[in-house]
Amino acid sequence: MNPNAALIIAPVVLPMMAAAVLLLIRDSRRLRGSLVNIFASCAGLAAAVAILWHVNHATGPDAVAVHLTSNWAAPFGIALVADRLSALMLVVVGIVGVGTSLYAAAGWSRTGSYFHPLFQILLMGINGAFLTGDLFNLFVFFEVMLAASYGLQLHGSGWPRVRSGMHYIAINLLASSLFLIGLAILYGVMGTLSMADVAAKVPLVPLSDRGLLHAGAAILAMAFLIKAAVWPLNAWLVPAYTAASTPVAALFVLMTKVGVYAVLRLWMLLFPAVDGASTQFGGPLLLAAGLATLAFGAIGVLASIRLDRIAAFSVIVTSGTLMASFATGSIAAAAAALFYLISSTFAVSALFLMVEPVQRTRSERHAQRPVYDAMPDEDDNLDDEQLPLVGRAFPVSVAALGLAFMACSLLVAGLPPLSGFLSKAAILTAIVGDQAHPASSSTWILMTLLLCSSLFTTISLVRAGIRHFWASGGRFAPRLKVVESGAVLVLLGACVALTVFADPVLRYTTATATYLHAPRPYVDAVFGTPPRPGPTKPEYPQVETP
Amino acid sequence: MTVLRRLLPSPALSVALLAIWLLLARSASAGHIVLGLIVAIGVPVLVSSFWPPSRARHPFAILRYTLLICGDVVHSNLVVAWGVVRWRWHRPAHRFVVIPLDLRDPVGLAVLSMVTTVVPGTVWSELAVDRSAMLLHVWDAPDEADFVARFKARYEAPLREIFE
Amino acid sequence: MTSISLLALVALPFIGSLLAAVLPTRSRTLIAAFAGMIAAVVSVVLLTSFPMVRGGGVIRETIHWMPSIGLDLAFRLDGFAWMFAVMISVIGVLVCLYARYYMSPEDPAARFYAMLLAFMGAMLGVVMSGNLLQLVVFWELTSLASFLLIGYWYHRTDAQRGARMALVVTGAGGLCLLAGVVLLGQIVGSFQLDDVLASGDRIKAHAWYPATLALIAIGALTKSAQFPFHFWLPRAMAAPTPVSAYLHSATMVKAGVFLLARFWPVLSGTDEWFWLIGGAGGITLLLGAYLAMFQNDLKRLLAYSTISHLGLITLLLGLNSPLAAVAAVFHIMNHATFKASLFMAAGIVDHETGTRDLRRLNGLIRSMPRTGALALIATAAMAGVPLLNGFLSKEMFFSETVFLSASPVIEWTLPVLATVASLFAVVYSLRFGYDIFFGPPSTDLPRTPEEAPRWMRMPIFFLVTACVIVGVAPTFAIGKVLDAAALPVVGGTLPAYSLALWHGFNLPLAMSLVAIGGGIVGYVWLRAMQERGRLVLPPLISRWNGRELFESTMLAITRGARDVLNACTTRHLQPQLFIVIATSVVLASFAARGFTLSWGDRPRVPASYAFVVLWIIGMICAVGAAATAKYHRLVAITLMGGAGLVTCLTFAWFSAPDLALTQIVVEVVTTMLFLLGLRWLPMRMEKPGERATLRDRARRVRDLALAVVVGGGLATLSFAFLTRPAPQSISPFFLGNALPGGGGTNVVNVMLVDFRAFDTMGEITVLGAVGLTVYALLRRFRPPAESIAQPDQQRAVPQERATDLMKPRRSDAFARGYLLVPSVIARLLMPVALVVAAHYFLRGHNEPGGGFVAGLIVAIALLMQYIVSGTRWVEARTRVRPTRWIAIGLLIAGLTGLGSVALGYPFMTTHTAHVTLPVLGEVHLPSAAFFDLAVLGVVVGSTLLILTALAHQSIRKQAPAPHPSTTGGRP
Amino acid sequence: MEILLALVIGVLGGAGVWLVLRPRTFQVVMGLVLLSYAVNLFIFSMGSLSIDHPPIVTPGQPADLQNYSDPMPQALVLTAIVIGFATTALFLVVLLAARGFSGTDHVDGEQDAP
Amino acid sequence: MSTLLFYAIAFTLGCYTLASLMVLVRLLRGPRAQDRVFALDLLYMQAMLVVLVIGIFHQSDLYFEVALLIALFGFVSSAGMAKFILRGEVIE
Amino acid sequence: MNDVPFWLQIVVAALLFFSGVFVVIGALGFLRLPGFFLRMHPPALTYTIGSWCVALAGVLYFSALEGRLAMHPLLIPVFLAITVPVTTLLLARVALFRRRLAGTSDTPPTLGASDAASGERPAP
Ligand code: NA
Ligand code: NA
Repeated sequence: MNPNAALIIAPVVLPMMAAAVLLLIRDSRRLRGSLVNIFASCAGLAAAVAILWHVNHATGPDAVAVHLTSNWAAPFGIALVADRLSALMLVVVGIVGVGTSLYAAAGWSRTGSYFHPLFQILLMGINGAFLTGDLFNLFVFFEVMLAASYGLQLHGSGWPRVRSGMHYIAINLLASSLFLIGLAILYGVMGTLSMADVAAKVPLVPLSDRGLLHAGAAILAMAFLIKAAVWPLNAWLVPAYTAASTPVAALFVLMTKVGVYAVLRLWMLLFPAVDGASTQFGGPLLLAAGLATLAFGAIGVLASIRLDRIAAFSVIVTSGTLMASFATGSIAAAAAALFYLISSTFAVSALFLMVEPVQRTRSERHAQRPVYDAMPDEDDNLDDEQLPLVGRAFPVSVAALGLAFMACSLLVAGLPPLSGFLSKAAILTAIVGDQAHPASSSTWILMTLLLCSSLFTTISLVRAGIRHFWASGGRFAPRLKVVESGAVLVLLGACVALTVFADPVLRYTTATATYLHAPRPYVDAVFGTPPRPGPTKPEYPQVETP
Repeated sequence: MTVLRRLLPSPALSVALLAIWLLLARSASAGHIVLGLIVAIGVPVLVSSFWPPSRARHPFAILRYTLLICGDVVHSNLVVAWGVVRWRWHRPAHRFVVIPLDLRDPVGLAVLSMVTTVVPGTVWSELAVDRSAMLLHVWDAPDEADFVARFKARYEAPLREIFE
Repeated sequence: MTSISLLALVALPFIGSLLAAVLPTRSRTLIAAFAGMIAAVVSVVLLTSFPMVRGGGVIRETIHWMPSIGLDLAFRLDGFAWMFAVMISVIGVLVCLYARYYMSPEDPAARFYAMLLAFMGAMLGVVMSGNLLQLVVFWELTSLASFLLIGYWYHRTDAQRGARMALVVTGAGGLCLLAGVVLLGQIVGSFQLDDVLASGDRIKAHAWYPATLALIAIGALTKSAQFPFHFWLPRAMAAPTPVSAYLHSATMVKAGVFLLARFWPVLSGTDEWFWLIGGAGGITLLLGAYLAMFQNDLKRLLAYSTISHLGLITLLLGLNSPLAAVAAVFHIMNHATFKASLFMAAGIVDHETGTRDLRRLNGLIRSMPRTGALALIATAAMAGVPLLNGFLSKEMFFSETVFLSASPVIEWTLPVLATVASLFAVVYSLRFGYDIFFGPPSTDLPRTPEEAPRWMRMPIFFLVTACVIVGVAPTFAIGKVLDAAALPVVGGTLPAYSLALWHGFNLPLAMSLVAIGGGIVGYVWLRAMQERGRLVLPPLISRWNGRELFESTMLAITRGARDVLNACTTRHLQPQLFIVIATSVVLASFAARGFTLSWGDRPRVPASYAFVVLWIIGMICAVGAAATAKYHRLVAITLMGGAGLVTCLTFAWFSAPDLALTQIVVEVVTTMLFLLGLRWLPMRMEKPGERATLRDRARRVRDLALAVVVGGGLATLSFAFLTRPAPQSISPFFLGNALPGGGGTNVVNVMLVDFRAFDTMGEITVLGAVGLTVYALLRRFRPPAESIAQPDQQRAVPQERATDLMKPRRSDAFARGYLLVPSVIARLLMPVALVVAAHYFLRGHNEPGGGFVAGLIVAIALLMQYIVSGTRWVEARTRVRPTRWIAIGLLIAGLTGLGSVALGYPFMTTHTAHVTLPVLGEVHLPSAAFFDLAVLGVVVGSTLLILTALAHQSIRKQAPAPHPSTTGGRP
Repeated sequence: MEILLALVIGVLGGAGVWLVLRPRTFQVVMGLVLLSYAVNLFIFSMGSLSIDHPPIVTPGQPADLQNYSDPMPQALVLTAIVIGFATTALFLVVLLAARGFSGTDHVDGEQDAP
Repeated sequence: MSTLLFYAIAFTLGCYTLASLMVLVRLLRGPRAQDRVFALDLLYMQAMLVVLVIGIFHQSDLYFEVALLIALFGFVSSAGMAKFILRGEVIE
Repeated sequence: MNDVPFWLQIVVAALLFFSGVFVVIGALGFLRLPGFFLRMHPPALTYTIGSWCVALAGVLYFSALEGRLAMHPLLIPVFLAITVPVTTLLLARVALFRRRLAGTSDTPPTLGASDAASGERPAP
């Protein structure tokens, strides 16, 4: 077996084994638990990077690495497929995982039981969802991810968590039912569950069955759109994310990406631009949903005073932007959106990580009163009637926090010069400059919404920043732990790296988007990977299928 | 001896388990007997903390008792069935009956409860805390004293022989 | 010098900023010297590079950053940019020097100079950008830096508000600029400034031109504080005065006019340009001057004057005339010099007297004659007094307005407007100059004014000297620079113009005289009126306050956003679920349109009346459960059991024995779970007289309708599939390969442990995760108050009478009382259950069964012990450690999978060991059996973890100390 | 029979949906259980339903869907049953916790929520 | 499968399902919780019998496994319910 | 697979017939009889003779079919005999408890109530 193929299972099996090991470590051994957790996360990142490296440097059929679990050929066994898109997502997960695991080591595991095992199981679920090439296996990994996320969301308990958690779980249980129904319909129509096989069989579906196929796809899409927090299916997100403990919320930023990923992956596979009867089926709807989500998120950001709510709505903004950009059908826009995905994931995640430390600086007075609640006093600018004109120095921890907050704000709002801006600029140039899809009203709406979301985010974050860092009353110099700062640094550092190496990354995502728009290589790679003849399967294959 | 006892805390149970295993396996091949022995010996050891050694004796008494019950079951079935069918015309003398107990062994009592359950026409309703009496609901007992005497003789006495 | 690195030039201030930030914050002299040095180095390098940009020379430097989207770090220095860069750096040096004396020793200097340097770097970046996207980058950086500078004294409310307003307005403008730039880049096909400057015709002919122009104009106008975005600038006065001096003269606000001038060659020359840019400039010119007359705060007066002067520059650029453009460039320079010096002077006054109120300041010329003299000269320049630089550019402006050929209305209005604005300028200049320095000296000032230190006056002196030199000998002093700077602006051919002081008696001169004369009269009149308490606030528009408008707009959109949000989302679960379901229905029906339900020709399942009846029972149970779940929970659970049973029978009937087995054991465990939970739910009693409200009933009807639609939809779909011929399925492969390849005859089990073992691995992980979650949640469980007490049933037992209804005890061999017999039976069942579990486990691969069912059997048997003997009894006898079961199960699963990897096969590849044993003969030991063992472990562990965690609540509630972490015990 | 089975699925699903939309937590969890029955049967009905053809290989019988029922949906349903069980358990415990915190069994934790 | 046996089985199944319907009526009618629980228990028994008879009908052993499980564990839920009614909690 | 001899088929059919009839009578009684304790009697038909007949039928039928002794269906009556008492015991106790609580007439008093003083105290 190709050693690279063996590598593909690492992002799934590694966290699972780590979770098992962590279960054997007593809760009282916190340091040991944290170390194992961090180590496992780092190892996961390393594996992801190795996969990315392989996928990026391999050419031809090798560029899609396939691992046939249980040694059964597609479409019969479950194939894990690491292509450019999966590899990219894995790395994103890895980096956020390392960041949040560092952060959690500051003591977050103490608020409840089994934080670390659940953390690793969540990583396992997300990675599995990104890797799997089988629809039902996707469901299973969704469930792995969700099961762990329920636990993490409720970590620490308390009424806000339980209330929002209950809603979150209820919605997701419903979504899981929808997933199963959609899946079953697809199986009923095509008799297969392998994504590659489905992609190959969609063009052969007779016209009389297209309705069923489309209905199945629509129901399936519902499950993903709920995960992706698309409006109007996203009311659960903000309460759940804001109630969750800080590192959990930061980790959850990844989960909406899984929904977006699933939509993207299946949409591109099932209804590629080349297929005749169902070409890009549902595209306009996705576009509309994306735009609505973007608008909703932007309004939500603007309406939010609390930092965690801003971050949560930013997650929605991200989802809307991604969905709308992908749905334009333009390769350049998809490439830019992928770039944006990376940047925004890190940024929002970092923002979530900062919510709690930033609140440590909050003064009593400003904790109560949002800046916009009252009109300012009558114009009164004469200096001698005001506070003395002497500045105050920031304590080092506040200064560091403030700088990090500023960087985060720039990234989330998409303001220059960091990768947030680059990604937005890339999306803008892509949607305006797409030759295949000349600018239409949706282009202008998307453009306006993108800029508005930036503006609204700026307004909100400035408001929050002023409230926390520029409080006029007494301010407390927060105590920052090294691991906490390290966690934020990891994520922001990743963004800085993304800013500096923007072009290689964009070239990577462009290649990814190009590849996504023509699913043939994916299908060929999956079907072109033979199982290894071995002791149990000497005379393989025994039964040919039609 | 102690080793044997530890290995085979309740031989009757082990025999029963072996029988169940072979019945389940639907085969008496060597392989299944070996497996069954492993299970029959291993499982009682596993559950020994739950299961105090049984004092059941007299295998023939057990067999006789079983056959007796089987016969009574068939008979009572017919009685109750017939009673249900002609319910509109004839009401049986159903009543609660307190039966003073001499049997104290928990396992014996459990078997007694199984018997009352299996035999239609009697429903075990309550057991005194000190196990000195039980309350039965009887489908048709025209004469209470007669019923008590018959019940004790027919069902309780053999159990005392087996378990005490 | 033959070449300079523009990148280094731009980077230098940023690097300096970083260094300054880490210097000790109180050592202000050191930091000021350091910052000044940086600015000085930049200035010197720039000044020496003048020969390279003369006569259309351009220095370029490009570093690739993101060529894929056309964004490169392209630096480009032509004459115009050079002029700006010099202005920025030289005034930067002066501001550094000035700030050293202005700022208090307590002010954190590191932060101040770090930001100032960053701001300088950003401005340099803007003016030297050779790439439009890069320009936007630096543009927004200036907004950001200015935000931090304005908010330097962040503890003051006015600083917070001013900074925020500046950032929001200019940041928003920047975003519009970004949009405009993107469009422009799209029209041109490149973001390189050189390419854009060469494509003027194409741009103006493009359909997107108006939109592009509007977007770029918004960017420029917000930055330059032009009407209607002018209101942020006076607010920015909350900044320390050196910052104001810098922002108002050479930087921030000038970035806007820089942009207009930069794009002048390609965007101007159209009516749209004239009306948009010229209109905004004209209005701002007049409005700014008008408002400035009524200000009582020194800095605010200057701020409105800045607005007005920038309006003048904008208007000049908007006139579509090359000569006007040259005048604009000239005025940019002039305004920078006098405005910087005026702010510095105002700062000194403020610093020395402790107030900036014009009404309180009087006769300062006596106490600070040198500062006064300098300030007066600068004021005269601002007012456009001859022999000073302000006069020259104003004259150029006047002549442009006079000689402009346009529609008659404009030909008449413009000169009038120019004269009136100029008149206003004279009035406010007089207010600034005369009110402060002349008249009887004030006595009630907070501080006794003295002459400022020499080095603090030095920058003013330098600037005022420049004003005078330019004013007296313009061609000599500035001619070449102006030529070089204006050339790129007008796009290649410089129009003929003269910088002469004297053009003879002409209309512009007359206008100047009218303005000066009228201004003096106006000043006297205004002063008289104000002394009588009238005209204190600007007439006509005093109520119309841009700042208030901004604040209330912000408030309104925040509130509006909140309202929209509340309308678009919900905190309640029911509407959310309704939306999800309804959307699914709508989407699915929309997607399925065109599909016609046919009766299909698949062979029908033979009718079985038994199943007709059973299914009817199932449906009744389902509906019954739905109807009773509100008030009769136990009934609902019972009915749900019935429905589950029918489901199980259906599986059994349709040849799915594995499913039937699994369903039945899961059914049992689920019921137990519900029963355990029921203990903690409140009793709900149906109130007989209670009637639902109309709204409730409407909601019920709505939900019922949706439920019927969903049910109908599901039924239709499944009917469609039940009657259609089956598709080409991959299933025959499994049937064919289960035995030869998977080593088992039970295809479903082989799928679970071999073909799709990866699914099963995920599935047991789900189970484990849920178990952990439940345990974690219950450790923090806080039972509701009314459930903590003993259940009614237990309280109903008369305490004084012996009864068999007693709790199980820890020590007894068997339970007592009513549980005696059940406990004997349950214990008897335990070994039987284990044997049965072993049976199902071992045969799973070939017959129905397997690890999952076996695991649940074990769990149920243990659960039974809990029921009859109580938690304490069971746990005193056996140490069930569910977590360990889960952990070991997962480890076995992972290791089984990895074992095959170690052998060089894919994950989870089944290997079978063939062992020949004495009695048993050949034994096949597939690795799948280990995996099934893992399943068993996790299932037992998770199920027990869940159930016992729930069960523990009953003993916990009686514990006196309800500390969550101490009770429950570690499983 | 097909009509009736479809009807069973529909009724289970409809009853589940109705309950899921109710305001009491217990109703919701019951609804989810009923819904999972419906979904499991629905998946199951995607395969070729056949009587007395369990997917247990008998040597000599051709391996096709005429002689065996479709094992694929069965494997899927098996996994779905387990996952459904787990999530039901979780939701139940969460609703208990919610009840503990809010003192009511309303899904929003509000006694008089609309 | 001979006709005789076929009809016997059909009759038996008919009887079972008829009985199930009667039990269902009791399950719905109550009147007390113990009636319902008992009805559910009985329903399990009948279901088990149905499965066994189907097994005979199809001459297949596989159905026996399901019946066995019901026989062994069908009582657990009803016993739990009974204990709940009696004591207000299942596990003390 | 062997053919099942006709006489055996008759036996099997008869057993099944009886099972069906008894189960119906049991259910009928359960449905019709008044009072819970009376209703508890007829269901015994189902789990005794109802299941015995079927099990016996299974034993005979499968033994004949497979040509060897197939005793495993007998496990079902055995297991039923072990497990069914638990439910019925508890349910009877429930009914008794509730009748006493409601003060229904002709409910027997608690067993051993008279010697409460000497007996063990109930757990609180
Ligand atoms: Na009985
Ligand atoms: Na199995």
